[in-house]
Amino acid sequence: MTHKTVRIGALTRVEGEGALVVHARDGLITTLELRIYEPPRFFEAMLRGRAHTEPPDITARVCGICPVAYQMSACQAIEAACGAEVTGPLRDLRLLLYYGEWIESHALHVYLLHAPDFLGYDSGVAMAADHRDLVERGLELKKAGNELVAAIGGRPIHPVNVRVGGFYRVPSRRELAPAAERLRRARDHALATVAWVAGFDFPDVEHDYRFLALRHPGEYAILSGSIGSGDGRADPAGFAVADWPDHVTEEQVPHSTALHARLDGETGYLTGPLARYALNAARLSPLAREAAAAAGLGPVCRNPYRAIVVRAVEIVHACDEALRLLGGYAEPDRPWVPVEPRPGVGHGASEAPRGTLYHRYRLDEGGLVAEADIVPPTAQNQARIEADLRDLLAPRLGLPEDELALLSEKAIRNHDPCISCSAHFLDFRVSRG
Amino acid sequence: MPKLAVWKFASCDGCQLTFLDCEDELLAVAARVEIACFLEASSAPGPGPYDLSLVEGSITTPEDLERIRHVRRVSERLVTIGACATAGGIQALRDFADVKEFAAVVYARPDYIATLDRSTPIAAHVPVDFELRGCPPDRRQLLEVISAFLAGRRPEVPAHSVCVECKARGNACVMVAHGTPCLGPVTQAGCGALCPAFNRGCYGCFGPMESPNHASLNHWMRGLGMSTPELVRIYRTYHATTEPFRRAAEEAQRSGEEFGEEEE
Amino acid sequence: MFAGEGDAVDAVVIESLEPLVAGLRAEGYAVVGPVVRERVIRFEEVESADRLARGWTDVQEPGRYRLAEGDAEMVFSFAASPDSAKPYTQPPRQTLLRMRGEHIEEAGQDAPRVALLGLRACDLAAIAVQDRVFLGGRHPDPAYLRRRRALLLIAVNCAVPGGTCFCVSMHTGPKATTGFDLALTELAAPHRFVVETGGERGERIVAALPHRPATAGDLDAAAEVSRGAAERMGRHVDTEGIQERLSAHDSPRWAQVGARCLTCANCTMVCPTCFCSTVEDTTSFTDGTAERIERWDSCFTLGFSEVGGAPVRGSNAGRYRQWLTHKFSTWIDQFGMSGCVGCGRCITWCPVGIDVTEELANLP
Amino acid sequence: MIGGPHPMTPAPYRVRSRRPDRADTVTLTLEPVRGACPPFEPGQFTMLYAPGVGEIPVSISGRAGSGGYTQTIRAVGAVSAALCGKRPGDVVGLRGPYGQGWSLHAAAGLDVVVAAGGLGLAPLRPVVRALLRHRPGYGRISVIAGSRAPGLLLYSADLACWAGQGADVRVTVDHPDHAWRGPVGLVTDLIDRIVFEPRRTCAFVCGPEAMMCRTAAELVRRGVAPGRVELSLERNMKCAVARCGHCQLGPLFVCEDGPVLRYDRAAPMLAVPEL
Ligand SMILES: Cc1cc2nc3c(=O)[nH]c(=O)nc-3n(C[C@H](O)[C@H](O)[C@H](O)COP(=O)(O)OP(=O)(O)OC[C@H]3O[C@@H](n4cnc5c(N)ncnc54)[C@H](O)[C@@H]3O)c2cc1C
Ligand code: SF4
Ligand code: SF4
Ligand code: SF4
Repeated sequence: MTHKTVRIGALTRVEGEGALVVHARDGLITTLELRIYEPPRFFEAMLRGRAHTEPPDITARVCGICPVAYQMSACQAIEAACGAEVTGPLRDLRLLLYYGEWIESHALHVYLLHAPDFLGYDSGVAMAADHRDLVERGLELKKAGNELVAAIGGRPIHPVNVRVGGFYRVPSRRELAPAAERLRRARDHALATVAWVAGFDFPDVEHDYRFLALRHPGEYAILSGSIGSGDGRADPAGFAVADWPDHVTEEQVPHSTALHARLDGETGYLTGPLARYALNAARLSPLAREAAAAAGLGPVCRNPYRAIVVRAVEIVHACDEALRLLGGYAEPDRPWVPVEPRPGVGHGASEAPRGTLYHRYRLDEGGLVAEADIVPPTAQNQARIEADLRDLLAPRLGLPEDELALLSEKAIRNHDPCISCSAHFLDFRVSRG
Repeated sequence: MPKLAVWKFASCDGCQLTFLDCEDELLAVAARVEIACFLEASSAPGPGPYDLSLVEGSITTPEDLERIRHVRRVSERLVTIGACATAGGIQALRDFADVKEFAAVVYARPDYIATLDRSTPIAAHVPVDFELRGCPPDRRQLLEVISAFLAGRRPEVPAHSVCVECKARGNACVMVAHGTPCLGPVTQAGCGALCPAFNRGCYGCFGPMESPNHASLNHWMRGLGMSTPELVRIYRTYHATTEPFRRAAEEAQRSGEEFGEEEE
Repeated sequence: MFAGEGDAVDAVVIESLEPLVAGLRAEGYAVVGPVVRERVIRFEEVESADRLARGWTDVQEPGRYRLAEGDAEMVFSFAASPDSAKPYTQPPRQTLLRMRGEHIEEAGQDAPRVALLGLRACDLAAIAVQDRVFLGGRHPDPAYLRRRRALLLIAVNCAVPGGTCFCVSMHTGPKATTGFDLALTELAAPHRFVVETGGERGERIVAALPHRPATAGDLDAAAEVSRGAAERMGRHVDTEGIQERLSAHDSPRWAQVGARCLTCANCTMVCPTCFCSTVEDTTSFTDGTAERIERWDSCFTLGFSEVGGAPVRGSNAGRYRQWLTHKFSTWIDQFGMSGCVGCGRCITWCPVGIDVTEELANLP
Repeated sequence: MIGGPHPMTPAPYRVRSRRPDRADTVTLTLEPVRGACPPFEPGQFTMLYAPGVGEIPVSISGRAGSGGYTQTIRAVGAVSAALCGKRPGDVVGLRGPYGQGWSLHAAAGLDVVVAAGGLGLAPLRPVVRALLRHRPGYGRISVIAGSRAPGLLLYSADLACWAGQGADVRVTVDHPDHAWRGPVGLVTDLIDRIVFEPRRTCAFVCGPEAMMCRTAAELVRRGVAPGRVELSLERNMKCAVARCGHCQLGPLFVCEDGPVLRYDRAAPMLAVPEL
């Protein structure tokens, strides 16, 4: 009888704090726990009693990597609760802001966190010693995203210009011009990135994922839409964002401060780039579609290691679409639409770079938040990541432990987990039970 | 080469990301300092001791309490970055509530969660050489602090109000011109007066300035139509437990009673 | 020699500002004039006179500014904007020098050709105060001089003084009498501008514009504009014995105003004469070059007076007293002129409406 | 015609020698990299620039034989520490000399009391040397100096030498060690021990502000005319050319109107809190 324990003390090159513990006995995995020990920050509890205008700023602080995602999901949930909707040029401006965050976050992940795994480096900085031009290209790409966010939102992390109903001030064409200039170069970089990462040596793995992503009739959905799910073979099923609580439930596991999610009772679905691509690839911009085809991505990609290629394709899409919107940009005639608070419930979902982010708020008579519920992508993916790891490790338990640890870490990084955001997931009904 | 380490406690990662966001300088910095420990960016943490540690996040768990002491031991200089590390951050709002109740709201089995009653800044536990404010900190200021520590000078991080930067940037005051309540006069500069530049009142994300006069500002903001609960909320965000903002919220409550205003 | 130091020539009348703006731009000047931005009249570069804030006026009170609709025809029917000439004479931030090894190199400080269109008499007086500070002492500043020479000053005589103005008390307005290249008085029915020139540079500009000589009627109407403005002045300061009154260092009034003062430094930042600055030192990450930067500072910051780790003026009252006494009293000792030109900006733009005229009136 | 360099632009000076005076204090000899260094009056100061770290006012404590300045710097903060760390051959920036020095001419024929607290001896050193160089031109010359501890005393060799040249030199410390045989206590206490004719006395005082005020008040109580007592004030200085505003004391710019000020002028201002 042999025992084996693989322990990765602190996961590196992921956002936030996590660890992995695997116990095996007689060649079989008995436990596998992706431990999220990011200290709990209790966002849903803190939001109670705050004004309806506050969640966008407060929830941005859940995650410094994708604050715009939090702001967008929060705004839309509150607007829905108040019966308001942001459309037209203001919605376009939101999209622009969001594309900026996508470019920034994806470039960070691709170049500084993920690519070093394929090229055999400990970090992007170490990689720069041998491939300075590549890392500089990545940084330039990242900067293009950041500058777009800063031009619209004021700063890349926790932008200040987002409000329920729209923006505090809309930027002029002139203010956006430098960002547009930089994006043109970035789009070329993004295309080069797709070609570059497509050439990596990928392990030959496929999982039979059940995908979940936002879908939108006219867009490769980022900002809004309805929820779609499926395996990438049959037509996706769907439900409205407002029906989320009927489909997605969460449960707490003792080993983690993040909660595990189930879709229609089933555990282990996947959200994020592979899911978006599988459900929405046809709506990518033509340039991004071409790049995907050239990179050898079929209509669906089930190899988690290839997520880096999908991310690169999404950068092309984001640059391309951002440039299209910038080209047609005219200052909206008012920076925001009024959103009068009223008692009620509102749901909002958008696609953070690492997957679907859902918010729900109930406002009370005084327009204050009575309940808040946030389901971040990494919490949804946690069970699926654990399943990936089981598949990966089960046949390889004979390998030395440090090798297993390395393999696991790489497999985890495929999903770009943002662990700081996993720490405050709540299904309000469950918590009361 | 001096060794730099970056540590994370309870936080959103935004402060460390600010470092990675220095796209133009990152490689130059990496040429001047050995980035010896930075879990978010590297999977090969080098051994201590470190010449300069940047610490993000607040202390909220018993383990972190131990870990920060370790970090202090292995660091020649320790600089805290961001509102969580310097003031407890947004999660310090638990200080005004019952943390068990908080946990019960978020988790079905709060007994699985080990957490402290309060979210405290790093300086509450170990000596800190410099505190860089901001939620998140400003990129230029972060570089300034790193370069000041390398050059052995005082970081040029003025503690005066946001208004100074607001005017130097060429904004017109939003409070005067639009009647928009603004915490700029009691908030420390550093962001470049971002919010007023976007037609919005400052919401205090850089924490209290060197000599905040909240009583006078509260009085004026009431005149602009803010209610007591609104005043309390505006101070109770990212620096809620700093002494000046704590007092500012209390002052609002007290003066609200004097005004005979009903609580919401 | 600066503008306004020569003999004035006869006034002329122009009907439109467009040729003026176009002419100046053709001569390589960036024309900076009043426009409406974010519901405030600001000074910005304009490409055409159409962009100017025609039809707008403002309402100014302590701590309050509101844009309002004015006479649709008039271009300059408002009082002082939050912007003065200061950013052009003394930039908020400028690099002084770079040093590498034993090489010290002065940073090339820009002196862009800028025509400031729409300055008021108080603004001109403020420029004269800054000239005295930066050029009149033992260590004149050549960079200031270059910037100053590159500025073309086009004044407008105030027709509608603001609720916080008191230039009459400070003997600086409302009519611009010196220090300008051109001074305009805007007249209605028919809409036109009486133009005075303040020197050879101004004359050359006027000569190139479509104009006609001013009639006695024009001149009377112009004089009436300034007379009316003087009468409607929003505020007043009694300058008689002001230095003596301000020597009351122990007046209880200081503590009272100290309790209201935010020490936010807004007043010093908007004041057109406040010149205090500080320096910042850095070294570049890439090649170690040292750099010094000079930037606006304020007597309201604690670091301003810090010696040995503690500020000399730690209390709000102490800092407010320094500001007020400097402006209205010790400035006279230092520079032979008042530091205040009565523009009222510090009153309007104080976020809690502290009013220097009221504070002065309440001193013993 | 205004031209030439910007008043804030320093000239490069090379450290020719460096002498540690105490644990935290060194005396640097600085020579211009190019050209000659301008003359100075005792009591004047320069702005010393440690590249990339900052610039601070430092008194000139003497002229080096070869045509440079000696300046004594105590490391209390970043800039002073950086300057103290400079080695021979290093280059710093220097502007000046600036400010009003001691009124040596007014002391002609009078008894002179030179009173120093701590580092205050630095700007007084050139004045003592000037007095002693023209010894017959003055009456009694007394140098009284206070220090926190015997080990912190500045310029011990100079003090001994001055005593040999006919000055009455007295030293007191706050915290004596075993070997200390001299007086213990405040500089003001030493006034009892020296001989001067108050009505025909001129005094130069430099040290912490409280020490200067006490010493000057005591001298005046003894009958020295307030107009014949001079102090050297310390204020925050960023420019030293009356344009940054930091050093104001009432109507004065301490950088240009001082740092040396007559007590009758300074006393009423120093008496106002936070002026
Ligand atoms: C006319 C004149 C002549 C002078 N002559 C001399 C001279 O001959 N020799 C000499 O050594 N000095 C002299 N000085 C004083 C010298 O200029 C100062 O010591 C110097 O400016 C200190 O600068 P720094 O950057 O080294 O220290 P700073 O960083 O400015 O600090 C100065 C002091 O403040 C303390 N401090 C700084 N920051 C803080 C803080 N946040 N909290 C608490 N305390 C703090 C430091 O510990 C130190 O005591 C003179 C000053 C003047 C005005
Ligand atoms: S807008 Fe706010 S920060 Fe700016 S000057 Fe006004 S009060 Fe100060
Ligand atoms: S203006 Fe205030 S709230 Fe806005 S970014 Fe700056 S410090 Fe933060
Ligand atoms: S003190 Fe006030 S009124 Fe006087 S010039 Fe300055 S801003 Fe204008």
